[in-house]
Amino acid sequence: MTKKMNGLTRREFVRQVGLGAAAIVAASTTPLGLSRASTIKNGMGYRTLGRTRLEISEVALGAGSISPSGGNLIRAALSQGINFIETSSNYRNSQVETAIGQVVKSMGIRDKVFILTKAGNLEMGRMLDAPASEVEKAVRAELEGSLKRLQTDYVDVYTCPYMAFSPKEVALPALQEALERFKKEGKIRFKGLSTHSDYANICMTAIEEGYYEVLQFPVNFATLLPHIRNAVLEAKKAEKSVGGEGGRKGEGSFERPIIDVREVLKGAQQKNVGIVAMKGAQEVFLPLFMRDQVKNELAKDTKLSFHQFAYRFVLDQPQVSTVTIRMANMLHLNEALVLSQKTLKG
Amino acid sequence: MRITHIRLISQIFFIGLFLFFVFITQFGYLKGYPVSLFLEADPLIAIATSITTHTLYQGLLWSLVILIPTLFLGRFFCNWICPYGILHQLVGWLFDNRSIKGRIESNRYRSVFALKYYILIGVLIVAAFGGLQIGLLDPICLFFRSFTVSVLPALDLATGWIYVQPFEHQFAWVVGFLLFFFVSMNLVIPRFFCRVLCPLGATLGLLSRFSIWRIERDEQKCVSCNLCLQRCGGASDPQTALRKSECFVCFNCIDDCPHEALSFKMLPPLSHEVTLPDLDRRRTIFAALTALLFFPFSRSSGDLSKNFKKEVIRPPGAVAEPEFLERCTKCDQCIRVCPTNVLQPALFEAGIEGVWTPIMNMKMGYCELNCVLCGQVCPTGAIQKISIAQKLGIGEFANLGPVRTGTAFFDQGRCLPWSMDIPCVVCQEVCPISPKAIFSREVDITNRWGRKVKLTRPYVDPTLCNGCGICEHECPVKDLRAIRVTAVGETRSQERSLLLK
Amino acid sequence: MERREFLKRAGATGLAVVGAALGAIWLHDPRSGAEYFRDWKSKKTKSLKSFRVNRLKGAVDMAVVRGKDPEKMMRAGLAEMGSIGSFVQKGDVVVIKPNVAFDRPPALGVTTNPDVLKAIARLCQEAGARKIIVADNPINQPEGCFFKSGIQQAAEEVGAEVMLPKPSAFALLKIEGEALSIWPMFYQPFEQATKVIGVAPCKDHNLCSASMTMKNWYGLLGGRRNQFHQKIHDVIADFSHMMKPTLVVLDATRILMQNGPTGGRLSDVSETNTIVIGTDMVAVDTFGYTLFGRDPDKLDYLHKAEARGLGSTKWKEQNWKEVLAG
Amino acid sequence: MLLLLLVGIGIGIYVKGQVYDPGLFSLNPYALSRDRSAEAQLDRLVSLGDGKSKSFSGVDMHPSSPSGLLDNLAPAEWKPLGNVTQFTADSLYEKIDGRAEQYIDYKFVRLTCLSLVNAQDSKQFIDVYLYDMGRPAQAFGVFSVERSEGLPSVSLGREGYRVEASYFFWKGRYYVQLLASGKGAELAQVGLNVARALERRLKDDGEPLWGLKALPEKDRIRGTVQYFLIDAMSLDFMKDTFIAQYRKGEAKVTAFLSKQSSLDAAVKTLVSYEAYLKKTGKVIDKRETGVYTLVTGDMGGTFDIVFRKGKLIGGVTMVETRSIGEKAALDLLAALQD
Repeated sequence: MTKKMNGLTRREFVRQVGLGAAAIVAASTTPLGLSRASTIKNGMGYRTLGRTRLEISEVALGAGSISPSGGNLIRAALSQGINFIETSSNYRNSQVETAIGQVVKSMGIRDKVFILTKAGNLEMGRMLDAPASEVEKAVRAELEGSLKRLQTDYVDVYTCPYMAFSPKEVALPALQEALERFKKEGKIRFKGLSTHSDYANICMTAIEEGYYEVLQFPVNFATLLPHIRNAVLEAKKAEKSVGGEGGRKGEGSFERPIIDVREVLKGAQQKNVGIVAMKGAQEVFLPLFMRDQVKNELAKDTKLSFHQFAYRFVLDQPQVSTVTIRMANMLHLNEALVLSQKTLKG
Repeated sequence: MRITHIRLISQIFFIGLFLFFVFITQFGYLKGYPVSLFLEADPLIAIATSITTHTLYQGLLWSLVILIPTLFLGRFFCNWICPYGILHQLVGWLFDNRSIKGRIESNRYRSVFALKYYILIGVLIVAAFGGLQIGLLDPICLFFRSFTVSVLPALDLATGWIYVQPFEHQFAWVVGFLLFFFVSMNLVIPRFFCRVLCPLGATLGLLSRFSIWRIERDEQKCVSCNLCLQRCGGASDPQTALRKSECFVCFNCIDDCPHEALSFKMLPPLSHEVTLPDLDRRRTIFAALTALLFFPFSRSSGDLSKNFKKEVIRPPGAVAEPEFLERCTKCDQCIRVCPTNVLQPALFEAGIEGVWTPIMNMKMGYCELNCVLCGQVCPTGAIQKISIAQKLGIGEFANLGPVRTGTAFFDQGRCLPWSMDIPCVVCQEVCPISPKAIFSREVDITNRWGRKVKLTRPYVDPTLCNGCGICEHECPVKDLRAIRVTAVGETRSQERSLLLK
Repeated sequence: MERREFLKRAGATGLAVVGAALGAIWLHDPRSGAEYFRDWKSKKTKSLKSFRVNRLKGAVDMAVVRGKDPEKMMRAGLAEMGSIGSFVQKGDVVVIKPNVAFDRPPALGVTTNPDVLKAIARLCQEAGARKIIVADNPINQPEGCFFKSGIQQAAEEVGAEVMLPKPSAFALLKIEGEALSIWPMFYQPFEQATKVIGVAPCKDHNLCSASMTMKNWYGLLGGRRNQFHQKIHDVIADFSHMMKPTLVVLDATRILMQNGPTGGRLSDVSETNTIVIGTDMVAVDTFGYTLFGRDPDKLDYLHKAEARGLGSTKWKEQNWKEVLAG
Repeated sequence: MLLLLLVGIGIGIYVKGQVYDPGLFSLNPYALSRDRSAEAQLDRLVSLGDGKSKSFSGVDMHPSSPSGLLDNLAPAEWKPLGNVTQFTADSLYEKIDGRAEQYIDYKFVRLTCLSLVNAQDSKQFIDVYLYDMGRPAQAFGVFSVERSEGLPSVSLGREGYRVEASYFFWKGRYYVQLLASGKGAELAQVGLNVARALERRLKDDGEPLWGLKALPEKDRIRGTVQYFLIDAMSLDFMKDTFIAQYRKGEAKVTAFLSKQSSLDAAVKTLVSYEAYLKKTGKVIDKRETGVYTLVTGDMGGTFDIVFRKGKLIGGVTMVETRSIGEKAALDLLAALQD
């Protein structure tokens, strides 16, 4: 592992990140982060998801790591104020959807829960020049599958494309027609898209075209704070120039662009598009050799854990409606549940 | 500085050089040193081998360095360069108890000194038939052989300076005693060997007949005090008509003459010299006849044909036996350089002609697979200079196959797993060939107590065996080994091959 | 004759007589037959002390290092095991025992990889070793083996002393094993040694299937060792009783997969880029044997040794770790 | 003059001594003929995979170059597309994004990928994902949590199944995915051949996993056993747990079983489970016999029943009907022998 990055030493990096941390804390002026939540019920804040008018918990259950046998976690989450579940048809070979379906059904609260799922097995990129009928067929197959597994006849937010790679996918007419049709059929309530490559462009396109009510993209300290973003970018440059850490960037590999999303947030606010922030504490944005240092550095002078700190910071962005938090066990859940009552200072 | 002092320096230098060569002729020191230089510069070897082989092998061109000056200056070699001569002179000087008178007498010419010429004639005639026997008495060969076979091992025995693991040689005592005998004869006749036996000296003596320089005595100044004889090296009668063929050009006489009657002159009058050695015609013919008979006698004993001995396992790269005998000078440098002590001086294994030639004795050692040093030091090509790749028959030599020195055979009656139900197969373990030339079969047998036991029994694959003999060397049946290498299958001769190619 | 003269002579003779008598008595040896032949066993014998060291609590006992650069690998492995410092301290005299049995180039995987040897020697020096001795008693001619295997050069590069097995370097060793009781051993290196590290290549072996860290000690014995083969597994088990090394290193950077122990073709060798470092030879060898893709249950000497409490074949149950390095 | 000559000779000899061909003293291995063709290498890899090796680490002869396992994998008329790529836990995101966590949870060691493409028709491709999971249990773990019920099983490695033309299986320490570009028997066949070829190269000690033996066969629904290294049932304290679906009459029951390192570890685990039940639901029954302790919790609508027997922690989770749940739990208890 490369100890010294040419151009940027460990110390310099940490210092810059430190600045970033300070800036964040300073930025959170209000005594309690609550003000940004429109309402707050027993400890959980709720916000409006853009023009969908859905009142969703500002903490979303990122269900990616829940297996059928883990249903109790979903149960616990839903019974403790979380009402927004973020999943996808390809998480754990669709088993997550199955699990959610079972729990929601057994709790009999479908109408009180908002589910966001994605066309996770479709690569829109590969369908750009496919005939409209084929596109619709493919998406429908995906959707029907999800509905079946979720044991429901509608999803609140249906995300397609999932992981958009280019604006083209977003503006694909065939896709939009298909989605509109499903809307009419009542199978989906609102359209969403998710991306984490080239997301500034993709989201701006979506916003301008006005197709989408919900956007899901990376919002975190790295994509928001210039200090850290620059430090990270520089470090990454250095990293590449010394041959790079782990793995070759092979065919279809996921680049991790760190893009300034402040413009996107503003734009979304004007067009009143709902924002589901993801990867709020995603350390893969950081250069490998720095992750631990950053973690220690950021939450240093607060009572929060690194994750809490990072998520809280995302929630401090007024334009963000909710932040998806990956929850693999009860500890994660408990950490997340208290976020609404925290400030960055603790 | 006196010319004799320079001569002394030269002698010290050359005996030093010779001893240096003797010592470094071994793995780890050898490097690129021309350890064969003395042998290559030895005109007798050059002449004799070119008679036997009709060629002059590689470094033997160096012989001209001695030969040409001799034509002008006479036998300077004997008292300036020859390490063996130097030894004799040294010993003679150290252990001399003669009075001046006695010394003068001991350095007078004797008719027996002609013997060396008869010997020379003999060996050259044998050479003409293709038998090289000069090595028996050639001083360089004799001296090197004595060191290799007897002196160094003895020295190591006392000090442990020479080898990591002590070397031993069969008949070391014979070689040793011969050296001892020649040396001690100095007490009877000074420089006995040089004056009486040395065929090289004889050669140089004959060559010096044309020399334009020689010691000249001024009869006006000379008072016949004979003091010039007291340290005369060659017993060449400087006090009267000089015997050119005997004179070692040591310049002692000039030193010792109180009347400056002697000097080293160019083209002095012929009347003042005895140009030729005093060879008696009848004796010459007798010597020739003996030589004429020696060759057929030795060959008709069949050692090279029907009756060749399984023990005659020549080192890798050796040429076919008849040519080997044409080339090998018995200098035993190969035996000296061999790292495993496997090379041994033959006595009569290879017939009377093969005395002191190198053969492999696997009880003493084995032929190291990645080693070709013996060929590197051989001055006459009896063992050719081969590369390791060629020895192994790999790379560019793949089609030639490996150089085989013989083939291993099991003596099942003595082999532990074969005849005694005892596990062993050390032979297979040490076999250096890959895939191993010794393979084995697992057999389940019921031993004498009725217990079932697994045994691994070894076999030889003659297509792979190169006769290196490490199996025989490592065989735990120490006296008569249970696996033994014999000469058959050696690559150097068609007649002795084993397998159809 | 004169009296004085008489006394003189009588005195002299008397002295001579007494002298002769005393001398005779002093030299007189009444024993014969049985006593004589019994005697040879009670010859002067040396014995080897244990060179083991106390391990740090929780330190890994066996490190399996994967990688290409022996030095990095040794460092990484020893780091897991509590650093070289926990084995070698300042002023130690370390004997490193490679396997240089044959006169082969390193690429043939028949002898210890010189780079591994170098790495170990370096680490020992860094740990403050006063002197490092590299010693083995090869089957082929010693100088040749040390030279051609590259061990000589490696040792010289790191300033370690190569000790060649001169006859004077041997002494009778009291082993008191099950197969070997007393045997001539290449003892000289161990007269001053305070630590011993065995560095064995991982080799196929025609008779005992595999030659690894236990079999490596064969190279310290002299005499008629070609008799060992008659009870090879007991003898190898005895080795682990005879030698209690500080550390053993199984050099599987290359493995001689066939035609062992002499090899000779590159196709006999498999580049395995593995080094196993351990304190329990039995465990290390058991693991090592799996590298051949063979079944350790079938390797007698391991189980003989385990049965005698000389180590454990259950490496999986020990505190071991696999490390990727270099 | 003569003396100079001597000096000259001396120097000459010394110089000669220093120039020589070291090849005369030791064999240059490169003179040896090399027979290291890719085939030979593969043969070795395969031949060593006789499955006898008792060590998972000994299994892989080329741990430092696992890509060797994907060499020459392309069948006739197919060719590799691009190079073999490798990803470690740190870089796994770059290849599989969010799903990385799941593998890292199972102590993932290394992912080696290769795309094979039909030389004739580049639209047809198969992406080979070789996950080195370090240990067989972990390989089975990721395999099991990605598999969903009712998929056609294929006899690949220890266990394998097919989704259209894609194959998934685990063997030894490896989890393998062969993701085909489309459907179709033809492509499926090619995929199978590749899978078989790769399978042969992976070595396996054949030791059955503890849980697969311990969980009773009776009523168990085929292919539902899952292994969790951590976070079993999303419970942070449930580690190293096997979970399987059982059919009890009409109802489906999820049963779990975990062998704890020590007795008091087991006790602790039960305590934290009980605490969790109290927190998110309520404990409605607790039985202690000499042999086992059994706790029943009502989670509001569903029931969790957990027991400890010696070092074993087991039970059922999320059962609608209490009686069925308890019966299932007791069946499991009965079936255990420790």
